[in-house]
Amino acid sequence: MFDYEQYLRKSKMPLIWCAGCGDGIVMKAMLRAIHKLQIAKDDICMVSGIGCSSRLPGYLDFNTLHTTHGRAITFATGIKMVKPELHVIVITGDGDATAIGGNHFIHAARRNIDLTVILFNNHIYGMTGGQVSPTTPFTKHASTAPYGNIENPFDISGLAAAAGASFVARATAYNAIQLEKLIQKAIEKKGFSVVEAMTPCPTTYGRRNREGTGVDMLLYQKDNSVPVAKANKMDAEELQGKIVTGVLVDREKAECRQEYQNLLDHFSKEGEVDS
Amino acid sequence: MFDYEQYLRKSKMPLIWCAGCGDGIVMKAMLRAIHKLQIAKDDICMVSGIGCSSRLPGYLDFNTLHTTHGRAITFATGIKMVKPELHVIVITGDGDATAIGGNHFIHAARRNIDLTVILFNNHIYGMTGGQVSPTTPFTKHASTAPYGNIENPFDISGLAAAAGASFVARATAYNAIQLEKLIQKAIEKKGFSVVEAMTPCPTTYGRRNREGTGVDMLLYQKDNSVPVAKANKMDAEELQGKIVTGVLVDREKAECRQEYQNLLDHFSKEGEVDS
Amino acid sequence: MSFRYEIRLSGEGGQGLVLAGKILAEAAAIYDDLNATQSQSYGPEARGGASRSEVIISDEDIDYPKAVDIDLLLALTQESVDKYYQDVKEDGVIVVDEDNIKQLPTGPFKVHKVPVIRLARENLGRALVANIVALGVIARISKVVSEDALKKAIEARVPKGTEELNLKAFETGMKAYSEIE
Amino acid sequence: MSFRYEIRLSGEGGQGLVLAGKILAEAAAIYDDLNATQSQSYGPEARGGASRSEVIISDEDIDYPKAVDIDLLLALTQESVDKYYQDVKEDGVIVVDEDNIKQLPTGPFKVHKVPVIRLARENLGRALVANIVALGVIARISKVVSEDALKKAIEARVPKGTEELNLKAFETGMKAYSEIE
Amino acid sequence: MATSRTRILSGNEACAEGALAAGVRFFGGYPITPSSEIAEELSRKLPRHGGIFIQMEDEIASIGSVIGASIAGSKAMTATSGPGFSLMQENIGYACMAEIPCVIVNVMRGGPSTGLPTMPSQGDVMQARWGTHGDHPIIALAPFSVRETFDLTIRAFNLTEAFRIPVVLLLDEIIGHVNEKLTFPDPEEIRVVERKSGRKINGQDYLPYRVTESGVPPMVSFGEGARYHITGLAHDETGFPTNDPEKIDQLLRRLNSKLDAHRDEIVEVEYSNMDDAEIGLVAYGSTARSARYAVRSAREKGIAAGLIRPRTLWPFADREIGAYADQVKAWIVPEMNLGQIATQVECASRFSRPVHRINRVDGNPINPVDILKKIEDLV
Amino acid sequence: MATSRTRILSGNEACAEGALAAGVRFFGGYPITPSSEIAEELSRKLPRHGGIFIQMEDEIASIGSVIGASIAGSKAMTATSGPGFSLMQENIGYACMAEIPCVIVNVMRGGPSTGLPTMPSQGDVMQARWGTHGDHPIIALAPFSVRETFDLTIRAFNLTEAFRIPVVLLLDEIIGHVNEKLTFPDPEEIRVVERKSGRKINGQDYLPYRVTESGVPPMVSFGEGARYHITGLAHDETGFPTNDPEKIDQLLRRLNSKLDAHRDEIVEVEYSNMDDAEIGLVAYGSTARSARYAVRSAREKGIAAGLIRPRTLWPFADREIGAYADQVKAWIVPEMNLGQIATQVECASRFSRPVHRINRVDGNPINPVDILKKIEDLV
Amino acid sequence: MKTTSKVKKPRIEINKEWCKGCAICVEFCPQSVLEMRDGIVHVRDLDACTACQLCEIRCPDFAIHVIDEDK
Amino acid sequence: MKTTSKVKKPRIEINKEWCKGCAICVEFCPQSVLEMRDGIVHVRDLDACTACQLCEIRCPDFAIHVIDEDK
Ligand SMILES: Cc1ncc(C[n+]2csc(CCOP(=O)(O)OP(=O)(O)O)c2C)c(N)n1
Ligand SMILES: Cc1ncc(C[n+]2csc(CCOP(=O)(O)OP(=O)(O)O)c2C)c(N)n1
Ligand code: SF4
Ligand code: SF4
Ligand code: SF4
Ligand code: SF4
Ligand code: SF4
Ligand code: SF4
Ligand SMILES: [Mg+2]
Ligand SMILES: [Mg+2]
Repeated sequence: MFDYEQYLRKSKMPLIWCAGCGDGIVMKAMLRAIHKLQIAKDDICMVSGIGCSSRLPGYLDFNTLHTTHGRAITFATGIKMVKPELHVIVITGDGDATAIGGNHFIHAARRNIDLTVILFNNHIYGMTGGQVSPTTPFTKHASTAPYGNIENPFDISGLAAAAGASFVARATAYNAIQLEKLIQKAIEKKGFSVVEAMTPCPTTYGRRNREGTGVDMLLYQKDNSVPVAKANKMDAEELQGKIVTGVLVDREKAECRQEYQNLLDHFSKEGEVDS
Repeated sequence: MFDYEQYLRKSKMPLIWCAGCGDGIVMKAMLRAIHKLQIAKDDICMVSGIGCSSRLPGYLDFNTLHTTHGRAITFATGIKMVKPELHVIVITGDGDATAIGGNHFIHAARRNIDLTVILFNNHIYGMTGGQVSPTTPFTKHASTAPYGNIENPFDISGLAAAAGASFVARATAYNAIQLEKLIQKAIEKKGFSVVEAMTPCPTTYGRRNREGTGVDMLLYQKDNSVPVAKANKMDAEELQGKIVTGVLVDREKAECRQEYQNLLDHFSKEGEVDS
Repeated sequence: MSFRYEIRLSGEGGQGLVLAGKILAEAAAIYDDLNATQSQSYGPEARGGASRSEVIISDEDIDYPKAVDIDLLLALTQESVDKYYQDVKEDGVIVVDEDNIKQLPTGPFKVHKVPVIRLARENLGRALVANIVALGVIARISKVVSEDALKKAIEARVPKGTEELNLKAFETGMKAYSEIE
Repeated sequence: MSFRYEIRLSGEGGQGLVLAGKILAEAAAIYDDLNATQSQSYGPEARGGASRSEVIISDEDIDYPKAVDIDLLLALTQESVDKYYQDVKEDGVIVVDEDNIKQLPTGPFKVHKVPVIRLARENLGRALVANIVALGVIARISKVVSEDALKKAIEARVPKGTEELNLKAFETGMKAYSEIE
Repeated sequence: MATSRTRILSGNEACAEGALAAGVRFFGGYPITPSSEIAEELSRKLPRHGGIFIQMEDEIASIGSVIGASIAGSKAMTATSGPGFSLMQENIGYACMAEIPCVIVNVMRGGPSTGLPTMPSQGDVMQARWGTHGDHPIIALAPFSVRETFDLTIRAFNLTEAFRIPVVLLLDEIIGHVNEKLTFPDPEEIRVVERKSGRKINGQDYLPYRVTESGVPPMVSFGEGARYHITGLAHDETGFPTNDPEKIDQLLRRLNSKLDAHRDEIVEVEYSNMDDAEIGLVAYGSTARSARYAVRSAREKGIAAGLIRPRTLWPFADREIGAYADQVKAWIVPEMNLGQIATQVECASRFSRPVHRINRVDGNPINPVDILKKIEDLV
Repeated sequence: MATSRTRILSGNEACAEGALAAGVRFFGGYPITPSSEIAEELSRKLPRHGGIFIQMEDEIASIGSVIGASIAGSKAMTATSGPGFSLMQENIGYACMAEIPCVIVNVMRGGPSTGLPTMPSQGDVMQARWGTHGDHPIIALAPFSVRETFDLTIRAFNLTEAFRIPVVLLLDEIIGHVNEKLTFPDPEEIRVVERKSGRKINGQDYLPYRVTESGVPPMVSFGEGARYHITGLAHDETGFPTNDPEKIDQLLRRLNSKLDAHRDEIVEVEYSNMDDAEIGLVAYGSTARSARYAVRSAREKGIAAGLIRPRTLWPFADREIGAYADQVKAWIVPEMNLGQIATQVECASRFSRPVHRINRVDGNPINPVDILKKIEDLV
Repeated sequence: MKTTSKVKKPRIEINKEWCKGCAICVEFCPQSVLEMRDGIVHVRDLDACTACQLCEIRCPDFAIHVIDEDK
Repeated sequence: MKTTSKVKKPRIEINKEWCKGCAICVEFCPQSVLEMRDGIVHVRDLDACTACQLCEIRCPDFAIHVIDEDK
């Protein structure tokens, strides 16, 4: 029996999100993961950008920081460099992380700085009313893609991997247990870790694309998820429209805060402080 | 016998670059490629950001545009969308394209917009005097990495590929003939194409890292280049410090300006113009 | 003498109050050739939709497009009536949703209770058209906009295929008001 | 009476004129306890390095850190002498590189020809130390900074391991000037 | 009578319509409340007009694409709000320096920072003037109604094409979202300025930054046969970078004096009841509606109040206001900020009379009643 | 006598040294001429002081990391020049809104746009005040020597920590690159302001935006036990977003009035020969050196010239200058821009006397001789 | 924590203030324990509940809580 | 274009204004035709030149041009 409320700022409830929005499911999975890891609330710093998903930290009893659109990772980088003992978790949307924030996302991955990014991918700009996002699938509709999206979407996880992240995973709001486990692993991992959480936005995406309610969209996730092991045996055509879930990358690489620590240790051993 | 001078703005010569800088070698390879393709000078628009390499367009008798640091691709996108008949070639440095301009780089790749990017990778910020760049190798020295770089570098080509580019290639200033051929292919390709041109900066990189003069650095390239076919048979360890050259990606994908043209054609056929 | 008539439609996001306001404004301005402005206030986020929509109707240029002295307030929730009844002018009218508003405001104004949401749900099968039912009530009370103009505006603004349903909703509203009169 | 002595070192990027200027300033300010400022002008790009380095030396606070009326101009290229000789004050001194400057300026100033680059290359084996050779010349001409201070400043500022070479360059410059005197 | 060319629409929609009427053929933008409807509207309409709509990855890319599109020959625009406007500043400076026509719409919401995303404000007026680094020319317009939004959007394009200075159209959330009647003028009645030169020019005999009498060099777009160079570095008449102090000086003074030379063509002001006004109000954007309401009410009460409404905010209507410096007894400047234009009024009137401020930064419009009260207090 | 604590160094180096003396422990930046030496110096020194140096991917990331580091408890700074400063504007507004201490150094070069990367300018003075959207408080300081750069860098940290307002340190290329003597003060002599609260606070009883008498709420860093919320949205005393007009109003007025309340602690001015001055010069940064040279020369010629040198540019020294509004016969304001501070002087002196401008935007400093000539012209 | 051997019925707590009526819990309850009524979730058949918590895990609004004292 | 059968010596043009003396052409000439003198490239042994153009292709400064009239 897990008591979520120990982590909630109850006076801020109910959540601002729409009925059927998947963000709350991801949020709960994250809380279970944090709880399993027994991290003290004081030791968590949760940083978000701007967007529906980015309103999340305000509801949680951690050190919470709601920054500017796309920049959460830069603030988080400053925090982590200064207080490496904090678990710094970044909450961000597909637009926040990969549209305006794309550069910070790939650079944090390159540095492999020890942040955990929970990326709420709902394929749309929810907060501003349903404009096309870098992850809106080809031909899908959005308020600024009234004739269907003519651009190719990012494969966020692939991008994170190519940029240098040491841990990349994907799961759906539907499979909240898998999500919880992956978030747990991501937090445990020392290095830049990304969990791409696929989450329905019935209000601005589902409705316009006739994909129904939150329930319908979760059912879609259920029917179209493929574990990575199985996906590896499928060809590109079979994978069309599928959501590949599981751990996509897990590797050891130099982590930038640790490398910096080595430098600090070197000089503090030397005792050499000049001015 | 190829007459480069037909393309030069001779009154602007000599080039601003240092003795032994590789940028001029890449520039010549590009001119040969353009010449082979018989593209009229009026039909070329060359767009650059800020940096040593980005000074290139000023020397050439095309429509040339020297923009702001990191933003060349955004200007080029506007140009290409409006005048798709122009060959839009982006000249950019590793810092320009992948540090401050990283977001535009991955998004142009995602859209697969028909631009040709010649990316001058000298592993350093040349223009500003040798600060560390996102491509400076781990442990190498720079004016802002006085104790050796503690960050992992990007694999630019891998990043471009993961972001969605339809053509990605790499060659060295040393192998200028290969470079020429790859640039030719890149220009011919409809879609976002990147040629990563490895070019020595003896002044701010070579000197500080004791890699010698331009000559020495070209010799290094000669000794450490591996064609992609061969590289595919080598393991990660063997590839350490090697430069993999050749065509890394060449694939067909929806190109965003063409997709937009389809939309325009649709409406102009319909003759439906409302206000 | 020139006139300025101020209507505030209030409730919660998703109740179609912006659309109702636009229909009112369009009826007045396009079909009745008066002047009209419609404006709204949002919650903290754009997405949530407006919870307050205001229409000013006048035979002159309209300077200030927000309500100063409300002639007619529609309130579909208790919260909205509590928040806004004080802005209603002397002799103004408040229309409240009969089922949702338990606590009626008191003051120098008239209050009408109409079960607009229930009427929409039960008589028309779609709670969604409560906003248009409300328009029917407003048409009868305010008299500044002609019923004919309102019908035309409704037809022009509602989603294709729902014109009939909405016109019926409008009639329902008018009738409901006439009954309580 | 207080004094203000203005030196401009000019040539092209890479000739070490900024370092020479800093050494002069350091000699004056740190070892001779005067005041000194050193500043430079760059070409279009930072990287190219400065082609003009100015040192102001005074026994008072130095307000304007740029040369207004030059006491001593060092010019290592024809371009630089052409560009700057007019800024030299009456009775000022111009030191030009004997080999590089074909066209000497004329005016109410003294001009000295010293083959500083050749001396550096031939006597010392390193064209790079021409800047320090020039300092030797300047030391003898200007007299505002003591030779001793300059030697200390050279030792402190040049790359480790090259102190001796540079001190020799300095001596070479002083001697060269004494010979032409 | 209502004609088919009469519709109810919002300021944001009217802005999109005005842009189309002015001949916009490129929109590059990034969504942000309360401006997004402009993008949404143009995403629907531009493809039908043979124009380009592209949603870029951020605001920096948006303004970059707009400048590129303009260089390639399109009338081009973007629309944003405070946070995005801040991000655009570097490239707005580029457009000033390279003299690339473009229109930037800022639908103002409460600031600073994320502030009040859905609430009106007039807090970016000074930023519109000074947001980018270095001395630079800028034009800013502020409409007060849906109809005027349509008109001033056309005017914004005309001014930017005529003077090669970026034009900032400052709406506020109220104007962006208010719905009112707009009767579209006949297309023939609309004056549209086209780029001075769009002809094929032979080879290199085009001097892109020629010093002309008007101060504005004629502009040839890329791909029209005049192969030339554009840079954000200080440049000479040929467009190539220069370090020659004289040429730099010439460039920067010419850039900044384009505004002076054409000031009277650019500055537009509307006067209401100013002839005998003793209390002078200065207001713009939606606040001017509250002010006009208050002035009318005051007049009904026999108080000699009047309103000066600058439609052009930058360059500032200093002479127009200064002309009343001695006539009025006091000024009132209501603004949804902490007094940005009030300070300009003080300067314009050289402190001859007290300038009273009515400021609101709580996300609410200024109520005409509050203005009226202030007027009454002053008499 | 020269001591071992006396060295020749540049303004940029002195800035790095001042920052270290003030206790900086985080630098996040992106190289740009003419500021890069500050980063280079700190990349060498910070690891030796147990501090963090990180080169970020761009200027937006730089200021973001600085704000994050400050929230985590470090004194934090960045350094840039015009183009980078423009890019930082959005997040500078965030720091204003969320009241996060930080120091932003802008070593000014010629603008607008890429402009004159290696040449001096004072073109970003108005931008420092108004560059971000929305009304916001800001402090800007402008040193005129290497020594003062050291001192004012320390002061910048002290002010930002004391008032939770971002401080912009405006150097110009000349000050950044001039080398001169600096005698380091004894560390004990240096006054260093520490964050009001750094103690572990229990649970939730911390009201992060409490309205205090000073207007400045005490700041607890993240990770110190007071788990609270920071946002760039308008917020109440608890730090959570609010739509309550009263609370919004309270917040925004408090933010902006912190400056008024502490103005006299912040504004610093140096006077030279003003007592009997008939010609009043106002100058700052490196231009003040030309001005002082000219004033001394004028005095030698028996002309009663004087100089007011604001060390603090924002808030502006309006009262200090206004105090001489009637004494002087004329003002002269030399600036390496087109007259940004001159306009402030006009307002401060309420147009009582003519303000003569000497402006240079060609990449060259203002020659004292030109100023002297102007002084002589005026007598 | 003590465990008792008695098999108690699970308790389902619903927070009506927080529930937004999205019906996700209803859809994904394998035992059809829940139903929607007046736009809010209600317990239809507590006996069928196995305390599997699938409803709770997927409720986005922290509005349903299944307490199984055996666990 | 006409081709003639006479075998002419290639011509090597050096632009002294543009040459920066980087010695790249010298290093990569397979026939050691070139040499550095006074910081600028000079032709040492024209007879050895095969007009392979490897010098020209790598000269970053457009400063060396090999004209082979047979080609
Ligand atoms: C600089 C800036 N540009 C634009 C915006 C407007 N904006 C707020 S949230 C958002 C996108 C949100 O999309 P996403 O990150 O996917 O989050 P979601 O709402 O879908 O969870 C945008 C464009 C802003 N606040 N700041
Ligand atoms: C906004 C902005 N930030 C920083 C700079 C300074 N700057 C100019 S070029 C450059 C980096 C150049 O590196 P790269 O792109 O690799 O080109 P290279 O000089 O090495 O060819 C930087 C940081 C600038 N001009 N504008
Ligand atoms: S708009 Fe979409 S993402 Fe935002 S709260 Fe509603 S459902 Fe969730
Ligand atoms: S600094 Fe490096 S990149 Fe720049 S011109 Fe010199 S060698 Fe080339
Ligand atoms: S615990 Fe399981 S069985 Fe019980 S109501 Fe929830 S989902 Fe249904
Ligand atoms: S899932 Fe939660 S919010 Fe949705 S209906 Fe069930 S209890 Fe209510
Ligand atoms: S053409 Fe070939 S052989 Fe002749 S000089 Fe050049 S590199 Fe040497
Ligand atoms: S490669 Fe070119 S620049 Fe270098 S030495 Fe040879 S000719 Fe001169
Ligand atoms: Mg999203
Ligand atoms: Mg580089």
